Amino acid sequence: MPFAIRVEGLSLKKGYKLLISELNFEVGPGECVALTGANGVGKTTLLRALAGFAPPHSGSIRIGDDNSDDSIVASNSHYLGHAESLSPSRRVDQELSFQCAYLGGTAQTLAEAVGKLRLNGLLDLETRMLSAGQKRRLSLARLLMVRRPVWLLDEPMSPLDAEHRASLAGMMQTHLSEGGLIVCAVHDPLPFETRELRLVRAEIGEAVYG
Amino acid sequence: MALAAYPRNAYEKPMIISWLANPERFSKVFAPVRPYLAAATAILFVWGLYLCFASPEDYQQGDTVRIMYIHVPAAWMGLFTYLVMGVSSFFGLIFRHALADAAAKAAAPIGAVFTALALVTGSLWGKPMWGTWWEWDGRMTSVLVLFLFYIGYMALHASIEDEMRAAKSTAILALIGLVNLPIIKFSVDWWNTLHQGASVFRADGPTVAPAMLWPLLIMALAYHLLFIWLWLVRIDSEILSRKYNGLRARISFREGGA
Amino acid sequence: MIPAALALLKRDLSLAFARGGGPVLAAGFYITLMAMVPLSLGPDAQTLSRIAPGLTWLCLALASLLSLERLFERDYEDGVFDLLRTGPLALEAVALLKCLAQWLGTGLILSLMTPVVMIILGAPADAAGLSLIAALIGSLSFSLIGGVGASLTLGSRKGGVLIALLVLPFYVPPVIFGAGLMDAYVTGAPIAQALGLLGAYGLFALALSPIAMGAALRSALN
Amino acid sequence: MDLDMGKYAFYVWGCYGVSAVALIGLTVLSVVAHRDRAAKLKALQETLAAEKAQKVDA
Repeated sequence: MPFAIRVEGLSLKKGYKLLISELNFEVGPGECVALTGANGVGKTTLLRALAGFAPPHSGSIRIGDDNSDDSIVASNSHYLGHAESLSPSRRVDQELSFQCAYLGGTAQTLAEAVGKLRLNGLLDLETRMLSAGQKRRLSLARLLMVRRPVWLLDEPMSPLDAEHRASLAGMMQTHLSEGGLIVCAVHDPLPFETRELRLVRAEIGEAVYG
Repeated sequence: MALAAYPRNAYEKPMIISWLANPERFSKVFAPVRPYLAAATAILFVWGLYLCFASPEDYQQGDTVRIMYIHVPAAWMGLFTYLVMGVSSFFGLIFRHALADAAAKAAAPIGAVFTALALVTGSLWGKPMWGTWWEWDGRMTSVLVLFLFYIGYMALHASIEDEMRAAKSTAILALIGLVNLPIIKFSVDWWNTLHQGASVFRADGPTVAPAMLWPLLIMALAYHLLFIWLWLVRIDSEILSRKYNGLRARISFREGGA
Repeated sequence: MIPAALALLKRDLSLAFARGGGPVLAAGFYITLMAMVPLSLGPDAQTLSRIAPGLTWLCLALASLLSLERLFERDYEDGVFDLLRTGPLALEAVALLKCLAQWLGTGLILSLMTPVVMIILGAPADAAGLSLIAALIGSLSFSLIGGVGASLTLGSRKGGVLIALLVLPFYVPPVIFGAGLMDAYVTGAPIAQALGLLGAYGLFALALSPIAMGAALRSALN
Repeated sequence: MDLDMGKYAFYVWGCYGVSAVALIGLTVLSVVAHRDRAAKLKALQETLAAEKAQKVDA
């Protein structure tokens, strides 16, 4: 059975605020869903819930076939957030080899990712010396180092320049053509066919407890 | 192509697990009870205080026995409040009841005051009886540690801005404390037997004569009622301020724009 | 799972030792603290040798507090936990490994110094072996309990002092058992009970702290 | 009633005094905070209701 994400009756809260209520959607293999909507509407919250970081207030998230067990979600998906998950004092090659070993990649996939993202010239730098775009490319490496069906990306294009945006779009298309799934929060439309999931601001009723 | 799924109106009915766990209802039910509770507390205090000074002097301790009537209840309440906090935290953590979080938070300052009173009155009792303000015996040391727990609990709550997170972190702390308090008490007792030569207290404490039992009991009851009343007032305070913050959040959300 | 655990341990250790951060600092603090003892109490050998075991334990507990604040804070701020949570390890295991790395970087080194410090203060030299074992168990308990304190205060504004306030009451049992153990040894009393209690508390901390850290981290990170 | 504490006056009255100050202080603080919050909430609710009424009028 190929991979799919099924979200049923999902409600998510941030603090006392109910951000997302009774959301239903499905993502099938080879599909990319673009999350759109105004700031603060819950795009990041939704992505983090899909990654299993925050439990749903109600409803269910199923990834794969049967269940949505935390560890299964985690080991099937990559999550790339606003923070780059890099320690400023460590060198690029140290960070890459740590991520590769921790997530279960091999030396070969590491070398391939470095080649594809053209990180060769950065390897001996400490990550605090990198520009925002370079940091993002470094983060993207783990998508290639360790193959996982689900990519959860939070505005992946924003720090990149035009050239690297195109190459990331290429990466995403390749992933989709191999049967992968992408859920991606975006401000500008992606340069390939996607389904749009527009989140709208929920009208908050009474103060919500619990 | 847009997906057909849009978030619906986010109006949410509070989940009812048990009837009183609903903060609104809790407020409504207990608001009329509170004045009666306050009156009963006051009456018991007047009666208890009368008994405190109407009861005879102890043939050994003289008038200082009257310190016992407020020292012992304070110490009991210090422990009891911690138990209440631990149980509330347990419910808050396991069943995610907002009310349980409020209950635990509301109890902490009351417990801290009772524990501090136990320490101060104990010290004032110790000076005339044993000639020393402070004795590093097992009991006093344990109560001191309990007091530090309360301080830590309140400091942690104050230092985390996010209300939900603060509730969760302090609940975990309270539970660890609940598990650890007996161990700490044991270790302190063990340490005390190790250095027994220094101790002047009798291990079993003074025995209570029947004539002194009544004032002690009434004062203990008064302290309990005072705790319950203050606790209810403070829980309601918590509910009110959460409701206020919820409304504020709603307004900022509405006016926030994109 | 095991390669992931090793990779994480290696990373945290290299971070701990980078630019002589934690370990050198803790060791320096430990020695300075011990040097203050004769300076404040006078150099009388008899007094010093009597209080040496207890003081050593007090200083060990205080020095163990030093690097706690940064145990989870940096990775929390850099968003590294987002990466760690998509790996094969549960958050409890991640926390435990981080504590272990922190202990290897500070507690272990403090423990190795403990017999030396104790002897300098006048404890008998034949107590060295026992004091090393006790310090190893004690400092591991300190690290684990300290990890709980660090996870609870994550993201709060007054990290350091608050951690000390939260954690020190829980340091009471190991300090009592550890100092009691050395006391018993020096006075020739049986040591089995104190050693057993110290070990039991260490195991208790080992069993309970990952659960507490996992819960606290989860609430901080979601 | 025996209110003459003899040579123990300082200790006994000290205990009762400290306890009274602490418990009454705690009570006053709790009640005042409760009143403040109730008033604040009520004011906010009234502003909201007034706004709503205005909207309906308009």
